Amino acid sequence: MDFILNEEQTLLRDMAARFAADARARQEKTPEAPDRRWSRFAELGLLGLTLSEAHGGLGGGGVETMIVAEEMGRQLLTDPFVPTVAVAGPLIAALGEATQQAQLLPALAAGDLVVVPAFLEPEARYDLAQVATTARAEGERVVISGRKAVVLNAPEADLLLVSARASGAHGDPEGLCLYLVPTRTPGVVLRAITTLDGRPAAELTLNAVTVEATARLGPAGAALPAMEQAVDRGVAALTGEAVGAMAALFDLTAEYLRTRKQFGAPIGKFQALQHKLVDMKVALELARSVAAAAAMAVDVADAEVRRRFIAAAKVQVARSGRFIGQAAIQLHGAMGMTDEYGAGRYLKRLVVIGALHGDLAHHLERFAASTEPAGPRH
Amino acid sequence: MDFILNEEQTLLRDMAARFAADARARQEKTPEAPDRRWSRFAELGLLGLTLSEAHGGLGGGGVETMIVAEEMGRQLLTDPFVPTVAVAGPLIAALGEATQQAQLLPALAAGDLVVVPAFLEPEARYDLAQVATTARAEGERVVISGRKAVVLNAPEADLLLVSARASGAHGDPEGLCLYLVPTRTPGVVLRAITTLDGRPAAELTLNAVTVEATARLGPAGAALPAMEQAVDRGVAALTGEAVGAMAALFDLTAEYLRTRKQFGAPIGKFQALQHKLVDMKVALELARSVAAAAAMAVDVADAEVRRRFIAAAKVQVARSGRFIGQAAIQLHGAMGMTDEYGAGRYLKRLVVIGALHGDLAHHLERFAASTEPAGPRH
Amino acid sequence: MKFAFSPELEAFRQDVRRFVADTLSPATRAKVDEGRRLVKSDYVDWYRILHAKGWITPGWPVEHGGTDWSPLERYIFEEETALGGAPPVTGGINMIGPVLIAFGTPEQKAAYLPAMRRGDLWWAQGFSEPGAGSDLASLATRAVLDGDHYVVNGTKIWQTQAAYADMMFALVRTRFEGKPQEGITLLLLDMNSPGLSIQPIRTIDGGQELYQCFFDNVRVPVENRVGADGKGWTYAKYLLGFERHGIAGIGHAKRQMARIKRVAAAEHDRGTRLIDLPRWRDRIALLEIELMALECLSLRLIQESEAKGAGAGPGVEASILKIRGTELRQDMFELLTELTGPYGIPFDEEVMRDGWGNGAPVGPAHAATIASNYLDSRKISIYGGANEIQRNVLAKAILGV
Amino acid sequence: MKFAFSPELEAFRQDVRRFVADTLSPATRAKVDEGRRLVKSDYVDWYRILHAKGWITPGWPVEHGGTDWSPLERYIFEEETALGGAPPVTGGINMIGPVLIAFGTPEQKAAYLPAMRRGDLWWAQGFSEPGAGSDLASLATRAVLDGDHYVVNGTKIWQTQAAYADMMFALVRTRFEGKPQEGITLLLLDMNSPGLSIQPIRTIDGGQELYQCFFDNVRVPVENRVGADGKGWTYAKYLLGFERHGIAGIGHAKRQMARIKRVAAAEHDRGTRLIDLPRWRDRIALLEIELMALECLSLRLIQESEAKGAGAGPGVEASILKIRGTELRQDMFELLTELTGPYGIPFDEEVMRDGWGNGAPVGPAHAATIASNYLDSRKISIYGGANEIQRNVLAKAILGV
Repeated sequence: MDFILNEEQTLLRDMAARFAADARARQEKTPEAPDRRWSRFAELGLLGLTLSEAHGGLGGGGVETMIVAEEMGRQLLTDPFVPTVAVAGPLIAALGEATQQAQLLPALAAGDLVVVPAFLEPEARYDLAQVATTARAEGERVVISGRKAVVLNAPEADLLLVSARASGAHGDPEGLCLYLVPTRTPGVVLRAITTLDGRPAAELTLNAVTVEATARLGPAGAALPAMEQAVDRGVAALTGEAVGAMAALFDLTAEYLRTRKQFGAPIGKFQALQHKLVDMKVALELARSVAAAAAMAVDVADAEVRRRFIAAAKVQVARSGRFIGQAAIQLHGAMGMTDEYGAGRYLKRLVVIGALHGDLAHHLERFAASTEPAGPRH
Repeated sequence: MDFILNEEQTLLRDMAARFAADARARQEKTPEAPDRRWSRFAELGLLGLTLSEAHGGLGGGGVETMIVAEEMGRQLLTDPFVPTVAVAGPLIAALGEATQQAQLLPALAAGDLVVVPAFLEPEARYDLAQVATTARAEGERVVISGRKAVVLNAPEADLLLVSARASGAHGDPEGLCLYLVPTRTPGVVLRAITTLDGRPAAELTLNAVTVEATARLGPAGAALPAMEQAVDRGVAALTGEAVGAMAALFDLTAEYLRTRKQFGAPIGKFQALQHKLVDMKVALELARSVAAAAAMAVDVADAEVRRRFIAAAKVQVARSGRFIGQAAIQLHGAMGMTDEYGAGRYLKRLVVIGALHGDLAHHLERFAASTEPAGPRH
Repeated sequence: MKFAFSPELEAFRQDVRRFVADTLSPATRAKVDEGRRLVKSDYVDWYRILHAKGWITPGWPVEHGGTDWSPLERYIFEEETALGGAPPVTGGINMIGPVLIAFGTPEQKAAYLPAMRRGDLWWAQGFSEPGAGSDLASLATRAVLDGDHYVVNGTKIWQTQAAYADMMFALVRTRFEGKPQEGITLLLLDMNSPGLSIQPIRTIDGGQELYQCFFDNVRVPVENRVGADGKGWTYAKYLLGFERHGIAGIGHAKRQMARIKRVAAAEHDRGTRLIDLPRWRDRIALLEIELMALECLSLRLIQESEAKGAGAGPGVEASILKIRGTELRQDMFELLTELTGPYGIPFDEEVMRDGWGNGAPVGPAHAATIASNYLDSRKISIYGGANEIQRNVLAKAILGV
Repeated sequence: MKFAFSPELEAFRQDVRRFVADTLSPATRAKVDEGRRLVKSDYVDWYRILHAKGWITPGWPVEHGGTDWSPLERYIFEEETALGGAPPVTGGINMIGPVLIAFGTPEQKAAYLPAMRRGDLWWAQGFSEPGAGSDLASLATRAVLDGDHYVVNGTKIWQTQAAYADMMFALVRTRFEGKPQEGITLLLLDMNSPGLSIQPIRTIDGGQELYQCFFDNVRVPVENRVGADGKGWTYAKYLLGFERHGIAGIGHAKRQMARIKRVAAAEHDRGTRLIDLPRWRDRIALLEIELMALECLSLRLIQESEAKGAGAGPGVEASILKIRGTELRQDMFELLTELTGPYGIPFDEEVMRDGWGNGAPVGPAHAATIASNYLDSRKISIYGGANEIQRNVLAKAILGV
């Protein structure tokens, strides 16, 4: 396993860091329209990051996605990068027919098309197979009815990637299909909500939404493995995003300890606070390392290896994130409780990431159910 | 719930404290024979603590037992106080026929008879119903065959309280009997062992041990509830013992922090060590409080209430004990690792108590399975 | 030692419990149950109910309206009111009240104490400053005597609900030489004084209960000084030594425990209630055991201090209760966020307010307020003497270094 | 970044793995597997096997018998040898060896280095003293020049396996003015010197691997001084900066992880293997994840330091690996004691020794050594720079205070 960024990756990181810092700075002065910023993502090639060159992309993978996500986390950006670039793009590239790919992917890379997955349902917690949404064939068309819970960035999306059950019982791993549903299709109802960390999201209701049968992405009834891999990509990107947030919060806290004075000395002189800061550092470096491994693992063919690293990274990030977030507030004292100071914004981002695409318990169970791979070491 | 010792209890504590400190001091000079010390327990009335006055006892209960056990833990004594006084005595008093009581209890109170329970079996972990030992009637006699695991203080015992299955399948709560088996009965094989914290114990094999049918204690086939209550008494006493050990270890550690110098100052000046010591104090006081509540609860009729407090105390003591024991070694540095210094002896006592009569996992499960009592508050 | 409370105490507990159940506004109780924010009327309405019953100032001397309860009765009263969903008694009753009784002039007592008991006088606390948090000795707000008035300049921060307040008690510096603890004076300021302005501080949970207060040549009559000039530090220590009976927050914690069980019974994972899954059941049981241990410790310390004749409740051991009580409740709120899973992600500020403006929340109703409550809970280990300070205090008491 | 190791590294790993499997004494491996104590021959036999292969001193310069491996290769070598059950390379090779190479005289190099490589020379370490643990600057053992000898008086403590040692490297005080760090000299002492005596220190696990050493007018030839008089502090710091590649103990931790799974599969609760019960399975999975994260961190830090051209391995970040590596392994041993349940209670010192004297243990064989191993594991967060000291070092590096 090689943890050193190559030259292209280093350039990408520097570029993403500049871009994200600039986006944050602009946002704090005069907020720019989200779609304007999205265009700038596209101009820099960040939206085609994971797509092939044939589709206007850069041919990157999990590592490149993580690099950009980390900078977004560091600056707490809320754009639909993870759903569109980490999840939807590669999924369309993996499952789509040539015409679908040609139609959608260049537009996605150009920033003209925002696509977000809508997989989880109100009663499903984190189980992708718990799909009560139905897809019923009606001649050349398909009628989709059901509900989807907390769809991230849905209000900004042009196209939803909706999982629906064509056959099988509730919870059955077989019988699932994916459909490309434009948000403006009649019967699509979005109830806009905001997440705790300030992202636009929506509850989605599909009231007998009718699409062409050709709107199906991938094979009929066998979408689950691809959905799982797509979510793995999302999780890997989110762990990178969390690492960026943790790193920024750690730096903020260390700086506070250096400069804030009490009892006549910088509070960083107090050993109990020093040791807490060191424990934050340990938690950060562990999370950073296993998140990087997950980003590398996400492109590995062996699903078992992938699942192990992804689950491990999500568990570690959930634990490190809580610990760092909470310790940072505590070390800041009352100042940490103020909205203006900003430490709390990182904690919120970390809490939300902890609950997205599977929480600690969910991934711990996945990890425990996976088996240690034999074969060559990593 | 009244946590204040009454006058008799205060006198008992002071007497037990003097006695235990004296016993420890003698042991460290010229070790006295265990049975000589046991006689002194009897002379002070400590062996009849839980028995009625009619049987030469003092009529005490869980609180009195805890008071003495705490002082024994503080001095790390290894005498069979908990098995005999906390468990066996009350069990005989509860289940025994008048003749059994008259025959056994005054002797127990006088120190002439050491009785220890032998309930758990090699494959049973902590489940009292997992009894593979069989009791087969043969005319007026009963033939007992089986094995018992890690019987505390068995090498010092005159009489074993053996659980055996008269009927029912393995694990069945019904079908269990208790038998009084003198250790010198043919077929009783003790393999002497020493526990990590220096107590004599034994693995017990019963090779077709034949006793009179009158050796049965209590009703046929329905011994389990009484065994459970007896073990609850043992657990309550053990948590008291653990509190004594924790308190002594805490004092030892605080004194070390006051006196040991590094970098030109007592190490107690270092804030990180101070805060660790404070966390030990918090853990100690929590354990002490819930252990006292368990000692009071053990005499309550409602089995559900009893179970809740006993289980809670054992869980808290297991956690506080590990934390205090390990933190004490760490705060002592290399000195804590030496056998001579003695901090490790407390850790060993705490580890052993954690594993006796049900570990954290066992009691956590019992607690979770219990229901919060309605009725009056405590 | 014995297991049961005395019949008298048990009857007292039932009295309090019934009283809260019968008299507390159901709307207020619902807000507390649902984790929504209280407003001034929730507090004041409850204070008036307590006043009518004669239970508003249990800690005051009987001649000033106290109840003459034993420490254990006061503990039970605090637990039962919190457990019943009543708002805490705040606004100075347990802080400036005892100080005025001990050190105030007859005029001050007459002017303030009855009004406080009626719920007509709300106090803001003026201790912390931006440059003086845990380190109160370094405070810099200054008051200079000008005839029969002090002229106050400076700022105070982290004042809870200052917008509700009629008056403020504040520590100000009146002498500028000598030890920093000396030269501090306790003043009572009218919140409507010219030159006094307040500014809300929005907190990470979305709340706006904290304020910063600015003094620009605020004139305070000399008769509004408590006790002697330069002795404010002594009064502040006296004030902070009160009301340690309920410091562990057992009543609140029990209420959160019940909430945890409700949420764990309502949330499902693949058809099974979380409360029936060993992973979650174990965690809930562990917290419940920690709560039992802490409750036993609270009771024990109160009884021990009572046995020693220390009426004010536990001494330095109160720091143990503060540390464990806050950290346990924080663990509870953390578990609540984990139990809610994906519906902890959305957050609509409206659900926190009095009367939901936005219809039903997107997820289950129990999930809507949890994230905000969790974030808010991070403050409890910071306010009222940060836990690091509590650990310093305890270490000093144990080690004598 | 990429997921797979290079084919060359993977081949190297397989080479090392096969070598350990083929050459390590099965009796030694069995002891390591079962948690029993090693004796000198277990170490020395293995060192001779490594020497024959040319792998005994990977960290030394090639001209002195080094392997010229990259930091990553050295990491893999350490991991695979530990994972394969080999005894660690100790006895000074990684401590005094590099110091002699850098600062020793040609005579010292010729006298010691080849013998060390052959396994013929075992070193004791003489740093700590009863009054100077983490605080080495305050050490008091003194050496006074008398003609061409130093005369040494004092004591050293916490010396591992001093009874096996032929020589000792010791820090002694030769000057008594100035800063305490100055005036310290590094001497090489023959363990057979008149006036040098050792005394075993029994540890809480029942082991007797530690010693205290006493110097009563021990005469040490001046030519046994390393480098300059009064510069010992510099050499000690140089020495302690070595061998940080394997500081997290990944190989050992993986071996313990496998042991945890064996024990959890062998122990049952009411007929179910513990490893199949969610409560235990979750805890095992959490530790496994922590181990994965630490392994990734180890690899990352080594590669980062390699990319920066720092051949000696990670710098101050090594403290992170020390802290986490020790605390994780301690958690593993703690879990092992919990898994064994009631059979963690008996303890027979005999089972720890070479060749069990007492027949089969009373419980399952896997349980017999766990309590002792657990107690022994408490040392790893103390020795080699206590974790509190590691945290101080890291805090200083982060904060610059």
